[in-house]
Amino acid sequence: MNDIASSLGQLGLSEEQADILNSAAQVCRDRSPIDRVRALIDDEAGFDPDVWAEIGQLGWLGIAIPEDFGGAGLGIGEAVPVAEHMGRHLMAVPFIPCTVAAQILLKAGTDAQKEALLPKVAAGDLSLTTALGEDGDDMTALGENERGGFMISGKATLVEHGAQVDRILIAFDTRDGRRLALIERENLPGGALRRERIIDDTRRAYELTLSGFEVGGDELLDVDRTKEALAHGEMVGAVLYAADMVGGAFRVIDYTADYLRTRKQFGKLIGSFQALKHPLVDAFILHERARSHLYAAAHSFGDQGRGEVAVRMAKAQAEKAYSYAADRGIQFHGGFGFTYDCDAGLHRRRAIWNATRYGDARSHKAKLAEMLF
Amino acid sequence: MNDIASSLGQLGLSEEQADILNSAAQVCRDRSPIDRVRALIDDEAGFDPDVWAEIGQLGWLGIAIPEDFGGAGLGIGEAVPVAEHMGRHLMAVPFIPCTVAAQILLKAGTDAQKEALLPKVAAGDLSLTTALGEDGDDMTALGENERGGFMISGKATLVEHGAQVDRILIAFDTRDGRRLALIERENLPGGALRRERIIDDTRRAYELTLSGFEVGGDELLDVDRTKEALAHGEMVGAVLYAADMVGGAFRVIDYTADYLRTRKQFGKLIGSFQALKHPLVDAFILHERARSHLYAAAHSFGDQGRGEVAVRMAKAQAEKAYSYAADRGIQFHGGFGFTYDCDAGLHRRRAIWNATRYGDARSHKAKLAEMLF
Amino acid sequence: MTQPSTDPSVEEFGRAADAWFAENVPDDPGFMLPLTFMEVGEDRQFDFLRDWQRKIYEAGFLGAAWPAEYGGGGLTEAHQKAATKAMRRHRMPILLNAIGLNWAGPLILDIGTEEQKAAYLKGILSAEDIWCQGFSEPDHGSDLGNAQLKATREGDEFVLNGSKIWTTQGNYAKYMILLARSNPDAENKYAGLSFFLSPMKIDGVRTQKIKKLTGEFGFTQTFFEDARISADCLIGGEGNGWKVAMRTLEYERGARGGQAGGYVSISPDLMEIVELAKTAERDGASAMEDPVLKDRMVDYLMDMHALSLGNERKKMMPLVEDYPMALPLMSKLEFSKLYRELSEFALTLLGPKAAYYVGEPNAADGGWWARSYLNAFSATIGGGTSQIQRNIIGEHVLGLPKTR
Amino acid sequence: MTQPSTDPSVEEFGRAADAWFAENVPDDPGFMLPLTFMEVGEDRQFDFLRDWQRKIYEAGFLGAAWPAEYGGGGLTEAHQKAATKAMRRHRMPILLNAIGLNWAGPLILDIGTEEQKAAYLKGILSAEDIWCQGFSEPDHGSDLGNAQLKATREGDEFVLNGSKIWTTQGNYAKYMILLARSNPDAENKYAGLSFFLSPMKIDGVRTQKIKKLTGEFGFTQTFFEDARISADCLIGGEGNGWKVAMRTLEYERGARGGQAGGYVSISPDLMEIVELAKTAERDGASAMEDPVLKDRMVDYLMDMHALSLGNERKKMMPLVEDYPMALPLMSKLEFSKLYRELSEFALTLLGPKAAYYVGEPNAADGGWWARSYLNAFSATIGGGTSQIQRNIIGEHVLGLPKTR
Repeated sequence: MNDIASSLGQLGLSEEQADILNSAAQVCRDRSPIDRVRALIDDEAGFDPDVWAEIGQLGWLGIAIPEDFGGAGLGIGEAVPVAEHMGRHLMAVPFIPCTVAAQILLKAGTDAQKEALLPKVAAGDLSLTTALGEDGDDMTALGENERGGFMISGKATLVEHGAQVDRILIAFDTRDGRRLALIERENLPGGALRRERIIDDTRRAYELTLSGFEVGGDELLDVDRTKEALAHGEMVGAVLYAADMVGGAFRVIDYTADYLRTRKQFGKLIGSFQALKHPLVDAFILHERARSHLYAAAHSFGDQGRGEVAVRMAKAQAEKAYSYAADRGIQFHGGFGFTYDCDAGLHRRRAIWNATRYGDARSHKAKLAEMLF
Repeated sequence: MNDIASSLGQLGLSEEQADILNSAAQVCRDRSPIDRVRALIDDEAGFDPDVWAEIGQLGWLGIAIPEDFGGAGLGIGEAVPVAEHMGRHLMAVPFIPCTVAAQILLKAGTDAQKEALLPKVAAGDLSLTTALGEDGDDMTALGENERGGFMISGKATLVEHGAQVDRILIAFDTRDGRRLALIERENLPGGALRRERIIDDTRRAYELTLSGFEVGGDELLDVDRTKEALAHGEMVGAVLYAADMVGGAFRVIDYTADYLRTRKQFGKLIGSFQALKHPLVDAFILHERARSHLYAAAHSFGDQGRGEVAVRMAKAQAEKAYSYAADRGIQFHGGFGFTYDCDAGLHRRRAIWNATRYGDARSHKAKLAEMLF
Repeated sequence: MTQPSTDPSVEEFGRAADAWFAENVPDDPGFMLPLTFMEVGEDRQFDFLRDWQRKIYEAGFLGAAWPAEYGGGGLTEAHQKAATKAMRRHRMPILLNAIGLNWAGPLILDIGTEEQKAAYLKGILSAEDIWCQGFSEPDHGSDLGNAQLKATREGDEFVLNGSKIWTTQGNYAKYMILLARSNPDAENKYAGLSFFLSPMKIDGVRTQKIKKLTGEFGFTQTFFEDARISADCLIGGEGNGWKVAMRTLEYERGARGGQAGGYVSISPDLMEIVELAKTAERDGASAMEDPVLKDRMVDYLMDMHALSLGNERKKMMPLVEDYPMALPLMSKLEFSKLYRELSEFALTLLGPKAAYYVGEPNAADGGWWARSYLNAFSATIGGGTSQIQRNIIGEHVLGLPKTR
Repeated sequence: MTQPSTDPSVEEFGRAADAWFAENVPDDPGFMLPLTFMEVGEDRQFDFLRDWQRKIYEAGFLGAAWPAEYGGGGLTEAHQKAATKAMRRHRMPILLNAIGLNWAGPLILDIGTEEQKAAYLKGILSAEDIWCQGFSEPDHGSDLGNAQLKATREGDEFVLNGSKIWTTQGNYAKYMILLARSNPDAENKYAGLSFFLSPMKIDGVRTQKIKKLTGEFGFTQTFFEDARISADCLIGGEGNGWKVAMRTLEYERGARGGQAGGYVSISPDLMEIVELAKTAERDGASAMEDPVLKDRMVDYLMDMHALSLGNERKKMMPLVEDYPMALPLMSKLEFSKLYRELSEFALTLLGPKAAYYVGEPNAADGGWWARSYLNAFSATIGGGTSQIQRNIIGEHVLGLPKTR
């Protein structure tokens, strides 16, 4: 009994979190107004390089990188407010994949790699993403090469913003198990990256196909820490996507409430109808629950066991809140909700994407059932 | 794929069903007005012997007994409308246990037993109930006796109306497996039956405790047909309790709608508030679904496989509808709903009881998942 | 059209239909076909479905129960039902001209003039004349009785000014069934309405495509600027627009007969979802091996089956005596809700693959499920939102006081 | 009461409380104790809890933060919190005099006269004077502002006529906090209300027990027939009843401090349900082995934990800036809903054993769960139904237009 209670995430808020919460709120609001978001939907890259550069200068990419490597030396918990406010404004820069990749590099990179690359990442001079592979992908080493690395072939799907970053952290199978390597996008042969059609129009993902691609030994990460680093990366991705969803849920509820406050039907403001008011309240309550779980996950992230429980709860609850809020958001906008011009639709699509990344609610809950009962 | 579709219950309605539906509606309405129901709550027996006698004369207890044994020679499907309308009027005569016992007797009784007893049951001159035992009960044969029967000891709980019927169909374990016997209540030693405090105030249940009780060989049912007969009895009980729940759901929705049509708050009829109107509509829709499943189960009852699927669906859906309708019924009556004077409470308690008999929704759905997918 | 010399029996006709569709149902054209008539977004889809409908009509399996003198088959509803059954059995692509076949056609047959019947019915069946529907307006979504589009009488003409929205196939349609306000000063808002069979390809009528939630097209907004139509376009008589519109909705709901037959939308079938659950991989195992997802499948199966049982039960008087209108009034709410929930559930079954959308080679079933989920909102919103449906049931079935 | 000569530190006080409760929490009295102060249905329950509260008070662990001159401990809120923590740790039976400790007491401390403080506060802590609450009336359930009980001024007295309902412990109470209409002709319904500290044991006041859904007692209806009380019973001034009532509700919601401490209700703890799931047999196996039930446990665990996290978060300004009032306004709705759902879920875990009720030897936990489920409605109905709570959140937090 008590072991369950003691395994749950606890809430806390660092000064740094509060400060970052403030600046993230302001920057994301200013840099990602909805007309920009919609303009970027038709942009190949999907984000504004100047905004991305500014984010680098703000140090957001180095929040959880130790000071020795030029970062702020804070935790993932301090990166959560950034992801939350990007979600509130449907912002889609490669913040999450870059942070996940940097964290894996931090755990499993060689000293040389960490010293050479992490300071650049922290400074915003080097952007990263992950190509860790999905079910059905088959990135494999055909054999070792004279550069102390491997020749690899195969496919990795859903590489977030793969065509817009400097380096890609790839995972592939070798005779002796899974390996990680950080390769330079420039070195990829033409056509190695194909843009995929994804549900979320605000983001970009690519299919990476390699055949006989040479990975240098100096690009390989420490084989002994691969497993632990990947597990850590999963948690980082999960909590940051949870944050994006909590932020998105907040916005779509706000956006819908605004419509309910102003739109009239049958001569009455539609927000006065309980059939719309009460479900929106329910959505809001789900958001509040999710936000409590999110900041518990942020605070408990580093704790053994408890951190994992808190992150899984946060991701599951955030999906529930964002999906419901956006779904009702579409419905409550009536005919307009069924048009592409209604932002609720953008949110619903983004909610689906976010849910699929780093485990959806169903798989996190299945894991929780194992862990807790 | 198609095997699933073909395994689902189909709808049909016999003329006899339609006629019984009519007379059951009228008789139950006339004989079980709510003030009678409430008066009987404080009555030890819990039902009116005259009404029970009348039900016998109407032939309702012989509906599914073959004509050779003095019954109407119809199916269980024709008993469904009776149970449904008893549910609509919170009627609690031993109709269900008596029908279940008679059906088991029909399947596993000896010719002598069937010829001697079934005509009396059909005529309403002999009432039965079941003591088949619940998890944790331990009715057991200590050994055989010179009367070709067994000496049995142990406990059987939740014997419906055990103290009001003529005979009790008991199940007990022997060295060679489970056996059934139909014993006379008169022969029970004093104190063998203890009234149990159950959630449903309209019904009665008893704990039967025997120690060294002698069962005659002529009271034993056919050992070879025990299993099949018990399985049949389960289905009969499930579909009749499903009917009771569909009827109860109808009534509590009707009762609550009536309140919503007349009660004012904040100067408005409360039924005009969508917060009450829409959930009541949802309850009504659940009732309609349940009723469709119920009459599909009634029609398909005899069919191999399909019958079982239909009955399990009907029981599960009926529980969902009745529980929700009665729960909302209490809530929507506000303060009055929290008093014992509000009928919604009687329904909610009865819904819980009905759910527990012959498998609740959870266990039927678990079975369905195995059978279908 | 090829018509049998002596009327075939329903069985013969059904067998003939069965044979014909077995033979003629077209193969996958290599692009995604619309699930419903509201999703015809590309010309290639439109052309394909128009040809398909004509082909069925010419074979005699559409409009079989409509009078022969107007281009119908001159047979019975039972004949058409048998043909429609065959269409379903062979899962044919949808019929294109939905508004014509299920709304305008039955209406004209029912209350149209001789001239109107002669002029319109055959073209509806052959899909030569595409029809669209002009009920909703931008600012009065669900509030039909409040339609504001002006139809000002000038001699033998009406001058149309205003705008309609959610015009299905508006950019393709030749005619629109139009609800308009012919008398702004009528004693009540309903009495001021008239109903027209109104041409689309005339001066002063302009359509603008609407991009949907799905990213596709299928509806237009239609603008009327001093568009002049003949008074002969009136149907049901001036000032009776509300009655005619309500009657038209009854055809749509199937509460009245007269439809030409066939189907105009395909909804996700639970059996396809069962298939999906077996094949979809979640955390390295088939989704079907997850007892929690399996339990939800049981729920959906029960709900879907309850819906089809309800369609049987509603015809059995003794089983609907208490509230005869309940099942008919419920079906739209129930169906659209289930359709949305099922498609959304399918995305859960897909797990990580739910990240893909239509047109992506890596997507399961070509992204069909995500599109189906987003499209489902047209059913929970269009033709009276689910919220309004609940009001209707609460007020008209349970007799609860009005919310307004 | 035994008061330390020099104030102990919070830690010392906490340790002392911990030791005392470890020592003094009473054993099971052999009959079922109420879960909440609203369920005191039998004299033996009342007597037991009254003695228990007095004992705690005399030990100095109740009202520790109330001023010493009125019988309090003269210490700080922090001290009381430490003692309350100890009470929870040792799962003591509830405190009896809820309305006194959490509603009337804080109000009197806050805005009462010197005389009122001297007269009432000590008796509240010692449970010598039981208090009840007179807000709701039979015909205006949730509509407080519409209270009709007449308080007619006659010189230095008010004459009370009318009736209150849902009077907790009304048959035991010595005083009632009473909202009454002192001026039927006020410019608006709110301005006509006054708030009284009104004696119960006087001529013209009669109580009648109400039998609850559970079959037990705990509330009364209270009838006033020309009951005369002194004008000194007024609190907050004549005509300010509405303001005082709203303030009182803020104490109840914990939106204002001042409560005496401890707790007055015990709600089902998920951990007990986890235990139940492990022990309960369903179809021959432990309920815990059913993955579907296990998944629902995860849901409930997440929801319960979100609730307690929310109670922490509401104190962290940076995390509630957007809607500062959201979490406080939500908690009643959330808690009562979860309480009901959890108790109902427990019945599912019980399977066939859910057929039993309180007093049945064969019942699991003596029928506790069924009773808890039925009692849960007092929380979803009383003090503003869940429907009203949603209006409040929608209107006051999300700024949606009023429903009325």
